[in-house]
Amino acid sequence: MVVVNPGAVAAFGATEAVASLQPIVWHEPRDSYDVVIVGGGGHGLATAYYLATRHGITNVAVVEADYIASGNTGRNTTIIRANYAIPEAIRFYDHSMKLYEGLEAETGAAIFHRKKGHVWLAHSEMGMRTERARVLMNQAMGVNTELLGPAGVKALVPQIDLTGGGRYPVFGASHHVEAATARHDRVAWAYASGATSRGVHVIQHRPVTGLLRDGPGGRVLGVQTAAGPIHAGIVLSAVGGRVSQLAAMARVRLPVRTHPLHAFVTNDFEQGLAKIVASTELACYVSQTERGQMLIGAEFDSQPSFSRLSSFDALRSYAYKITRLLPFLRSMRILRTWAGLCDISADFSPIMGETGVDGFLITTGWGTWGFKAIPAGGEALAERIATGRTPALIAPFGLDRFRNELAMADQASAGTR
Amino acid sequence: MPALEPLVGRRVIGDPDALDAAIWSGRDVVVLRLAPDEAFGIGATAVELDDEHAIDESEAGFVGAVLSTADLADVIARVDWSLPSDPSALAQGKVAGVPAKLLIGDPSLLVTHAAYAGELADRLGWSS
Amino acid sequence: MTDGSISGSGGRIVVDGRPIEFAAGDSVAIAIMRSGKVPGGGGTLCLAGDCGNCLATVDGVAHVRTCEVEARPGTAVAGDPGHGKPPLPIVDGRDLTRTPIGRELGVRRIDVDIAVIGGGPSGLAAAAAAAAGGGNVLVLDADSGTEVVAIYPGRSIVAREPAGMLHVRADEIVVATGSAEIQPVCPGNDLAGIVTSGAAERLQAAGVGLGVAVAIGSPPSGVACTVLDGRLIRFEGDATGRLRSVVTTNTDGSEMTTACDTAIVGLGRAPRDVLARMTGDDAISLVGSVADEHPLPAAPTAGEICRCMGTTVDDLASAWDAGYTELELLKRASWAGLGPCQGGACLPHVRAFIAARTGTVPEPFTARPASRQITLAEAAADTTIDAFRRTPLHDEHLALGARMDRFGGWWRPWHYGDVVGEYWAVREGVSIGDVSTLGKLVVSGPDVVEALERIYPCHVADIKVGRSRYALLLNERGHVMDDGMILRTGESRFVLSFTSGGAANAEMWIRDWVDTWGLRVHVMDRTMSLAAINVTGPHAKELLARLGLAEPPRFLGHLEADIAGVPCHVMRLSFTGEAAFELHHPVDGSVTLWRALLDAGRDFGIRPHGLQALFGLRLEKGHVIVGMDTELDTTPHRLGMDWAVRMEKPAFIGKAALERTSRLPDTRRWVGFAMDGEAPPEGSPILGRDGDEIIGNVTGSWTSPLLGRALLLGWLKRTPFPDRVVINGREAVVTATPFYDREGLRARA
Amino acid sequence: MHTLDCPRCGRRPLDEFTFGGERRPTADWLTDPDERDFDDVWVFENPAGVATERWFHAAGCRRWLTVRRDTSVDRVLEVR
Repeated sequence: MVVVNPGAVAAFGATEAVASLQPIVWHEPRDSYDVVIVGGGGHGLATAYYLATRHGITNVAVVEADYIASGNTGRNTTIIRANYAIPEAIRFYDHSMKLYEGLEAETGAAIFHRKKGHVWLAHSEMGMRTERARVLMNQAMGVNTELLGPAGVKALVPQIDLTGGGRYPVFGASHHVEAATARHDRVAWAYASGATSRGVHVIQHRPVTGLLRDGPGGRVLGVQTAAGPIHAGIVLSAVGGRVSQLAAMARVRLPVRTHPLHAFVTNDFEQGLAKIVASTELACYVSQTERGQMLIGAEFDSQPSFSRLSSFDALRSYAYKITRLLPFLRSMRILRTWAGLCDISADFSPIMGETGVDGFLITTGWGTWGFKAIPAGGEALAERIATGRTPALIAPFGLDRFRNELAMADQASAGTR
Repeated sequence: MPALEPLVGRRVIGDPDALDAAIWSGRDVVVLRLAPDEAFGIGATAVELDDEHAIDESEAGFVGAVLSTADLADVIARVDWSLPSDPSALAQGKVAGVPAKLLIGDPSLLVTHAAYAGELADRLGWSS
Repeated sequence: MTDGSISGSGGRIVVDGRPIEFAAGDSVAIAIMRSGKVPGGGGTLCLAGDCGNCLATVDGVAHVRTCEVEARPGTAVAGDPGHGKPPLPIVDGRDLTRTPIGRELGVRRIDVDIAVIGGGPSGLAAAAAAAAGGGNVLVLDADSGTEVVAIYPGRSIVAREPAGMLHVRADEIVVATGSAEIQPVCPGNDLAGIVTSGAAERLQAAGVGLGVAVAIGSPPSGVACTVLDGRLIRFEGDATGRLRSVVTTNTDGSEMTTACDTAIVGLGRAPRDVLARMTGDDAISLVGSVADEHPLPAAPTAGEICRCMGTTVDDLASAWDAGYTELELLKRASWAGLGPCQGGACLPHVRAFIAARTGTVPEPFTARPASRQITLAEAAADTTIDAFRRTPLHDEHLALGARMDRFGGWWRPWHYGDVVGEYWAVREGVSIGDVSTLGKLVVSGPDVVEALERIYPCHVADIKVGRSRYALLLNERGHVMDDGMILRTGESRFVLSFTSGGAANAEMWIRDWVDTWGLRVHVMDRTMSLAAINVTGPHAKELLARLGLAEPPRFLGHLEADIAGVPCHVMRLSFTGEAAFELHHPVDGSVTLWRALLDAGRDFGIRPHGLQALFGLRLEKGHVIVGMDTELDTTPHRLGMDWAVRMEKPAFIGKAALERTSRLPDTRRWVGFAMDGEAPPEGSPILGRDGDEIIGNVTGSWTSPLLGRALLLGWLKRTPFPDRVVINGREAVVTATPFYDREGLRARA
Repeated sequence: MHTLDCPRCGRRPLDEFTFGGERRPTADWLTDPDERDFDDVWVFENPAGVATERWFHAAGCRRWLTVRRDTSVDRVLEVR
């Protein structure tokens, strides 16, 4: 008997993956902490990590309704980039991108961070106008993004069909050289490991059912859970998906709507798509994971919803769009599809900091841009909690900007719509 | 192969009751009721209805193709919805992804805006 | 293992470049085994679609379960590397001829009362019962070639058929997908030569010999084999990865080694319930063995637990010890269940592993589509998006050498090869532009004035019949959504125009408010019924006179007139800064009118202008283009267009917000700039005078052929607003707009 | 949610419709008119439950539908 093509065992397999795990330490919960962070996703865990490592604040609990990274942190398409269009966003995401670059060295955790470059295609003159503006603004902010013509795109992405399936011709692209990907749950685990090893408590399967307040309109004093209250000096909502409901418990109303966003992966293939490829007009994007899968996402559902069931309408539309650009994907099989919940703010930018209620801070509006912001968002909120002062990096992203008519409108950089 | 040819007639927006009772003039007028308050009379040269505020315009913005039984089957294969149970009713929705209208009858008629004619013909494989 | 003899050859398939014969009815996997080889990279074969151990690249599609593909003459199989990875299918996107399933697949669509998934005895019984109850029943059976891929919300079933895709919508779904055989987890379970009892029966039925076979657990029926009584300890193989012997326990607990060619394992079953768990819908029921309780296997102690990903029991234990102590975390940390079979083979063992440590059996992990894999081409079958519109002048533009581009959902001429020439034709001669894409609504009714007064921030009631007014369209936040003209055509009848990109939204907006207010207003969308040609330039009036317009409307007037025999609604306005007449006319007269204008204007040097020239022309006039110049929170004030808002009106959409925000500091302003030299690109950052801080961005930029300077429009977002800035390394001076013909004499001429 | 039952055209795939947003009730504890206005225009109720929404049948009759939908499971309850 002969085994047909046994192939080579992948250089990096499950055994190596397990060997690179860092331990997460689970503590017995207490009933009071200096800081309670609601939401054990990337932002909540990163904030806890930076409180512990940058500010020595470890009497902190992260309270998660399900398991850590079970929300959008474990469901996104793992792209890290700073090629936004407005200076405030470029500065913030560029800082986050740099923190990501150093995260493996800082934490010792393998997050499979790989620099790839992000090629953002344009299929019309107006599309090129958008990419040209992006390049100019990025360069002015010191971010390495260059403008490409069709030949330049072809050189970076040889598989591309420059006719766009005859419908979406490639006029050119912006190429954001430093863009990267990282394994999403690994990022959450790196922060969980770093935080819990320093004494931070991570409490899973503990949905928050209410907020403790010092009388109506008074300071927030902690959270109520099904398993009893947890008192806190300060409460940070780092919730994804149910943020409007949590904020409402403090009578904070948000310019946020929650929409499902779908994604899917193919089976594993040898590495061959070096770049992250995206299209603004088609609102879709693809990258190849470390395992070799093609990871594909597109625009979020137009209607708000809290359902995380996959949608065939989304799948067929994404599959149609991405195969106009990369026809080789047509014969690749889809391994798995899933959906996450994106909290989309009214101006397509995040909301971080004060809520107007004492003792209650928020980080939300992460829409489809939350993964790339985890390090910078966590670091900045930790600084706000520790010092009582809002760092300049996130000051433009306060909830009060809507009241002050200072929107941070940058929908064209969301990568989706 | 069927072809999408210009359709001319009158398009009217008016009170639904008035539209129900409207009197259309013209030869072989086919009235497509696009909405309770909207109708397109293909071939109509005039329309009378009891609504002084009705908007009554000459309409040349649609094209239509007469479909044989086989053509109709091809068109229906590109429709993602069920045909109305009343066979004479106008069906409106996307055909091959293009907003269109389908009047099942003898013969059947596929209608779309002239602006979509090229795209629809391409998608149905009707372009030469 | 087999004598290779075939009675009734079905033809040959090609495996790794070598032909092998198959028998009629063989799956590719069985054909490969008939030839004495093993599909995939070792491990227990189930030949029932449940494991990931028989994968190969079949006809260019990688990761196909060969047991699910019927062998046909010429089927090309490239061995899928067990745990290795196939190369990307095609490297060069130019080679579109080599997309193996590149044809556009068709979709068959069926609506039924009841869909039964699975054509086994319990599925057929359920179907018969449903049919007896009068229901319209459809049985979807993988063995008959209809593989259900997924069930989506709305009881929408996606399946693959031999001829394409099948989309089924059902009121009720019965899942009768049966159960899968448990795979052994022990050392050596990655060897080639292990099959399940069911697989052994299938091979026997196909006439594929198994050589010396031993059975562990429930033996297969009708298959010659030695049945071992003891508990399975491990499999042993040779250096090629082939099974040589099985080690089991003796009754006294000692090890017994039995040499064999094939090991047959019958370790129990697990429900094949992935489809049933996908949507959590009440109207999905389970019948047959998929609904049965099946005991979990014993907790695994050694060996590969997930063959797809190569996760061993030791890996699982290490991840558990590192704190990844629940099913979902353990799966992600250890990779068990992340491969092509999506946990089909490993999930019972992982649950047993956890149950042994916690005393509680965890729920299975989330079932997500797709249970049977489909390609992107199959997913995208008959999917169409983005119907782009063409104006009636599309072919005219092409004939004139226009470069067409998509803009606002329409194909439009970007230019005709000479932007500056097109510009000069407008400024000094006469030019025509296709503005058919503009939004056009007719509104009428007893409440129409009231409705428009509420919708628009300008006065409407005082517009006289035959006159028009420029208007902004604001949302409730007081931000600019669109702009256009309000033309009064009767006491209770108006024509409204909107931008090309904003037309659909404006129609929805106005219909929504009219509905909400319950006002008596009729709305007719004429956007695609009427074409429009903009005739503009100093000779525009004379050109139109030649074609029959004896008395043109005065500025902001409009009238009905036949021009070149085409009935036109002639509107006098100006976006270019020169005299301009918009001729709105039925689309069937458009080509006639266009050609007549070009013919009659030949001695004026008439030529059409595209969008690029138009953008330059408007820039010299400082006219805003909503969407290109505006942002999400652009108020009329920030645009310098307070004149377009009448705050003294009792109410209009956005008034409350404008009152509130008018008390805020003035921090963003859209202004004009002028500078020497070539125009910098649109989108350029605007820096403060010392050049080190970004204080805004350019939204419009144009080297004015007339003024010989760069003219720009853009945002200043730092106060105090400077009067000199740096753009593209050069100084630019904030300059009042319009840059050209400040008094507007030319437009009114 | 995969289809909507247009009362005029019948059941149609969702991609024929344009989502027009949910009605936005202003928080009942707000009394300051400016606050009420701000709340009215910027805040989204974003309910995880029943929402009353407007949908426009763009590819069909081009009229509005009023839809009650349970957003927690994305299921339509009623269309008018």
